[in-house]
Amino acid sequence: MSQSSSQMNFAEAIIDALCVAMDNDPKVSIIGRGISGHGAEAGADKRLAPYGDRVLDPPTSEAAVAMLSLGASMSGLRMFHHFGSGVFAFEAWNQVVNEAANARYMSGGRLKSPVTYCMFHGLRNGGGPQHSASLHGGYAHNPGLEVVMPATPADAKGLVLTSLYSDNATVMLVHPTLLALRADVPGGDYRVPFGKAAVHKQGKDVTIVAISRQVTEALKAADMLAKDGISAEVVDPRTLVPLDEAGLLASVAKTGRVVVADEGPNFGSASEIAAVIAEKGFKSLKAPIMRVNRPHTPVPFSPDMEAFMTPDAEKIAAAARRTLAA
Amino acid sequence: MSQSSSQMNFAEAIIDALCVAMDNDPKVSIIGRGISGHGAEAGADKRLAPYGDRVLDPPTSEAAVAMLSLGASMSGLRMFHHFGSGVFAFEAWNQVVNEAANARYMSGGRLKSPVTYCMFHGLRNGGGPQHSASLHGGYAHNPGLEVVMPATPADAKGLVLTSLYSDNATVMLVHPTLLALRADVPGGDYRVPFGKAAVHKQGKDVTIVAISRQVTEALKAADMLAKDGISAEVVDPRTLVPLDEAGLLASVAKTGRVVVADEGPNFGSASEIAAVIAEKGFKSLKAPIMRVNRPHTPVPFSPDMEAFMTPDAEKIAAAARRTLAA
Amino acid sequence: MNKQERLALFECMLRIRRFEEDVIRLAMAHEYVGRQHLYIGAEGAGAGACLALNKDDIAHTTHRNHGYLVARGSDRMAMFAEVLGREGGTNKGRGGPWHICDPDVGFHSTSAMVGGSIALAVGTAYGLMKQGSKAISVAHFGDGTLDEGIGYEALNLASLFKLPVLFMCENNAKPGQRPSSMLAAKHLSHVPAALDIPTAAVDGRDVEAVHEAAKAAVAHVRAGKGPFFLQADLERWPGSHQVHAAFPTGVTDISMAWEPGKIEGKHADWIKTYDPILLQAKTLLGDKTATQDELLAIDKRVTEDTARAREAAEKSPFPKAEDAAKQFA
Amino acid sequence: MNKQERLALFECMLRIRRFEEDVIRLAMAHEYVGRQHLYIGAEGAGAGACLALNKDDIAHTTHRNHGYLVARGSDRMAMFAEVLGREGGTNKGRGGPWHICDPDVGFHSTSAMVGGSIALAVGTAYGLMKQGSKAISVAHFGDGTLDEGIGYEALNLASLFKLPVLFMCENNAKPGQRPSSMLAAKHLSHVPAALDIPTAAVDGRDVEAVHEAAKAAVAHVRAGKGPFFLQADLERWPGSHQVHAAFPTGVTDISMAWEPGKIEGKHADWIKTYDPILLQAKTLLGDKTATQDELLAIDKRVTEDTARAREAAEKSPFPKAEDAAKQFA
Ligand SMILES: Cc1ncc(C[n+]2csc(CCOP(=O)(O)OP(=O)(O)O)c2C)c(N)n1
Ligand SMILES: Cc1ncc(C[n+]2csc(CCOP(=O)(O)OP(=O)(O)O)c2C)c(N)n1
Ligand SMILES: [Mg+2]
Ligand SMILES: [Mg+2]
Repeated sequence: MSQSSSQMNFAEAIIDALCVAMDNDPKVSIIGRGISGHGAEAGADKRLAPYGDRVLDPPTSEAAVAMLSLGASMSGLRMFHHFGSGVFAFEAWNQVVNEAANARYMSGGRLKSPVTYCMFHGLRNGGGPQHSASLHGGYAHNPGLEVVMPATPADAKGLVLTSLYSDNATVMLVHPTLLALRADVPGGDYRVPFGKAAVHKQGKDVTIVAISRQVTEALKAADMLAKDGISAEVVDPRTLVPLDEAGLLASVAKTGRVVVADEGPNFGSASEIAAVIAEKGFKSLKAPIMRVNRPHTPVPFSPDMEAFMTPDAEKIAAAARRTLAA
Repeated sequence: MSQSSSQMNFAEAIIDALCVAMDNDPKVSIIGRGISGHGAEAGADKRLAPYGDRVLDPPTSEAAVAMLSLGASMSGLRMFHHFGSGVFAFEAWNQVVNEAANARYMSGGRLKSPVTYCMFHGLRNGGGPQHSASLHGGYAHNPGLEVVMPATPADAKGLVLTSLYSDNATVMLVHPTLLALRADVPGGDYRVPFGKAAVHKQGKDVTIVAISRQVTEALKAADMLAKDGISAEVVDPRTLVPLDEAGLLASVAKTGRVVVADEGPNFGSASEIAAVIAEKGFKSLKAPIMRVNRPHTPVPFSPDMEAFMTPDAEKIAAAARRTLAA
Repeated sequence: MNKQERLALFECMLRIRRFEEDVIRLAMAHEYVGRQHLYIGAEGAGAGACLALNKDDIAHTTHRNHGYLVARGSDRMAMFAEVLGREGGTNKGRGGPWHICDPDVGFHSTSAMVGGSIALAVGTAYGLMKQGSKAISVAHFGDGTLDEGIGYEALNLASLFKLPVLFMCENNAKPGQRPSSMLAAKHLSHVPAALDIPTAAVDGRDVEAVHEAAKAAVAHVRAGKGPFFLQADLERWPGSHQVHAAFPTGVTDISMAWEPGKIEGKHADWIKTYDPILLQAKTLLGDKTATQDELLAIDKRVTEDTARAREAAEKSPFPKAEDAAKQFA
Repeated sequence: MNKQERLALFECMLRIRRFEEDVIRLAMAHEYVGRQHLYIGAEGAGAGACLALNKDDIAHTTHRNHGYLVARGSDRMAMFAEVLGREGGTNKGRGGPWHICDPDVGFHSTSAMVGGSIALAVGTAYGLMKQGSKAISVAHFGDGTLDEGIGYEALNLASLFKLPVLFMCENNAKPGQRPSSMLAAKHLSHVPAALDIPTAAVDGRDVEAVHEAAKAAVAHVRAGKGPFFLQADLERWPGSHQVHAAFPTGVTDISMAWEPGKIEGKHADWIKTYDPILLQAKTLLGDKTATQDELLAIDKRVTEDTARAREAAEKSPFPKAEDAAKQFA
């Protein structure tokens, strides 16, 4: 049973969404463990215990297990599949981007593939070179998948539920450092529409487009900038595919200046957002489009080096000042 | 033995490079088959026969075989690894983007990983939803890999040799429709430097940045435009990582207008190139940056539909006209 | 098996053969895109297995999929249309010949990735089990699937969770020619056996033997005893990987079953020894289950039906090119 | 085995134990980033196997790698420095504790992906063979690797091409607690056996038994007879996945070998029954190979050396943050 609107953390919001779905629909089934991560929030998983074998803990066979979820979704279940660290989903890359992504389209629309692949992504303090990858750009690059990235507990709940009821394969990426974030979350079967950006803060001087954890950093940056009388607007696309181009362009039309904040490397989401604006919002641009994302090397383990790689409020604010100076 | 400069097709140029390397260096070893594809050019592979077991035909186990090449490269061999269709390399995604990409950096530079992963990419006539993927954007998105995309027989030879002698893992993507392309190719140990764009045609009105097969289409487009008195410059980065930003920006500084032609979907190479120019070349821009790439859906089998998805000279020329009208 | 069952197997194999022959004709007549993966020569395995299934059992296949769909009664006009990329195709022309999908006759996604169909079938089995269905899941795949780690993982999942799935493996690996699998196992079945899955092997040329073995395997799976691995050994048809449309073994003439003198050409030995249709024709005549005229009559009907379907498909329209960019919501 | 060899095994296990205990101390003293995967409790397997290798043999390990590197003499100061992300670390602080790399003592890349080390080791074996080396390749991995398809693929490659690789599997799967593998096979070794790879199993608690088994396995591989799969069965140490630094079984006191009364606490049973160090200490004393004083002297020396290395590492500098963006050309 789901609570009515109440404070909960990001991890609890995801679990709440799953409980709502499983209570409302016997076809909803879960694959995976550690959905709430391994930190203090891990306890949220306990709410799933009563659902017994509707939650399956699979072997370490990412590729076949991803296909198990896809096949099961074609046969009528609505699957929520959690990979744990996103890097483990690299082992099922073909299964997600070449099988799940194509399944519905390839069948001429005759098959449905209501599977949601969820995972943790990004720089997480000490992940080192093999456990710090950003995967969202890579998934968004492969057509056929819907790609969603909640930045708040409410969006986490609403995007889980919308994903579960989409008949296309969806990939949801969760930043582990967000799991403890607390905020108000609507009760019941709350859905967040795909392709609708959220404006977290209105502003007029510069648009900061931010994704996932960078939304929190962008809001901090906006506060810093406010102190210097700079009014920043913070926009979160929430879903990369479909991408709310109109929403982003509307903000740019207002400010004429853009900073894109994303943890991912080049050739990814920040690139796409900048490219869309450079093509469709060019007329309103007053200054270069700045990207704040990770340098293009593997992620070192050494803590200061990792911090150097990680976008944050200071870096975003500095970029905003550069566009205003330009 | 390699011939002195002579006409050969793209497939022959790749094989010529491999023969040169194997003749000069006993540590060069090959994994794979069908390096020249399955069309009329396939015969080029015959030149490899005399090298016997220095060319290994592996089982259909992409993941482990990719690691075999990586491990062998760490132990002193220089490996050229051909996956066949790039989509098969999706099965080895973790092994290339999370193992090979990190190997050298992660070791603090103590290990070398001179492995070149080669594959066919892109829309190839009838590949259908599962055999038409563009992979270059995805590889370029994962830091640690060098990503190279020859558009001419000479570059194919030169980039194979430079890749083989790089101590980092390199991914080379070959468009199967280029294999029959004939041109002059330098003899011997010819190397093409990474990070150096090639200007295939000088022009002053608009810069067309094109990759792989789109270089051929861009040159056709330039001819069409010339008929209307429009002078287009055609620039080919040749390597996506490292990317010759200076080279691209120099051309934009001259023309002020840009069309980026790439077969890949959004969130990829065309996005990155547009983003770099929108940030670092903004001052010289006179018009929106146009991208010509595939619509963001899976690739249908039906021939006219596939043609609709595929960038070509007409689409590039039309985009150039739009930027000039803007 | 009674006469009716045995003739049904014969007719089913012929349907497949005549369908694939018409695919070759299409490839000759139209500028055909894509590579052909034809089912000719494997009809004994496909017909024998498919006729052991119920209508609601769900199968996943590889890119060499035509045979199974024909066997279970998919509309051949829609299949031909798909091969040609037409709007009237099973997949509206989006999938093409490697991905024919027809849920109405129990076929979900067909994957062109080696290792794809087996893992999807395991997922379908999981879905059927969770929904309390009596239907079972079937994976049709070749020996190459056991080269892929995902094939091994899928077998393990099925065994671990006792899933209702029949693993129908067509083994045409052959030392000498480059085999479609390179497995160090002395026998393919050692892999499923190591994962505690019961196995059986049968001569894939003998459609009646395959059918009996498949019925037993299906009974095991349907009884809730978990997965079963059935291996049909085959000799690869000389044209099984052809890039250009051709009839390396000619258009099948079933009278060769009683006039072996007609068999000639460089592949005569394959036709004599391995064509499952001629082999069953011989047995049916041998034990007087059918006369030459009965067999010829079946062939005439099948050939004409198939040709009609092909011609209708050739006349059918292509999808609108710009619809390519439309997702199915 | 002579006294010297047996004491070498004892000292090697202690080196590993004291190293890991100091890693826990580092994690307590510094705001340590990342999760610990400690080798405590598996020393019998690691020491027994590593001391059977030649200096030029090349191994690949998992993220639980400290034990093997210490066993083969990697500089402990550099290892501690890597654990702390310092410039003086084995990997210049770039890799961290899961990826310690030291080619000087025969360790190439260590992968933190389950299934990574086994496949890399197969590649190294291929490279050694092609270069005509007499050295062999070793894959250290856990039972979890056999859940991954790549583990199966790697075994197949090694068997297919008769590669010189020793598969050293540490099996701590245990029904009840969630095991690190979920394999339907009745016995892990059925998987390599199905792929025609010879196998053996040994009690991982017994360092001397592991060492003898490893010597035989290494001899097989070095003789060019192809791969060998050696399985050491272990009982997981209670802290083997700990997120927060702790000593669930206390700091090891080897005098517990002769004063069992000292053993207490909630994990007393593990210490009594499964600590390979205390177990070997008992045998060494039991057959009069060594005296308590000799063992205490070894422990004192090892503990002091280890502490010195740790302290030096703690004083060593961090790399320059901005160097993060520099590739190694
Ligand atoms: C993941 C993957 N790797 C490689 C291929 C290329 N390929 C197409 S068919 C084939 C052989 C398949 O052998 P098998 O499954 O036994 O089928 P057969 O052709 O023998 O009927 C291969 C390797 C593929 N389709 N998918
Ligand atoms: C590809 C991949 N999937 C999942 C994980 C997460 N993971 C880390 S350790 C571990 C268990 C490994 O078991 P085993 O190899 O037996 O080592 P043990 O911890 O038992 O020593 C898993 C699943 C991983 N590291 N890599
Ligand atoms: Mg086969
Ligand atoms: Mg284990």
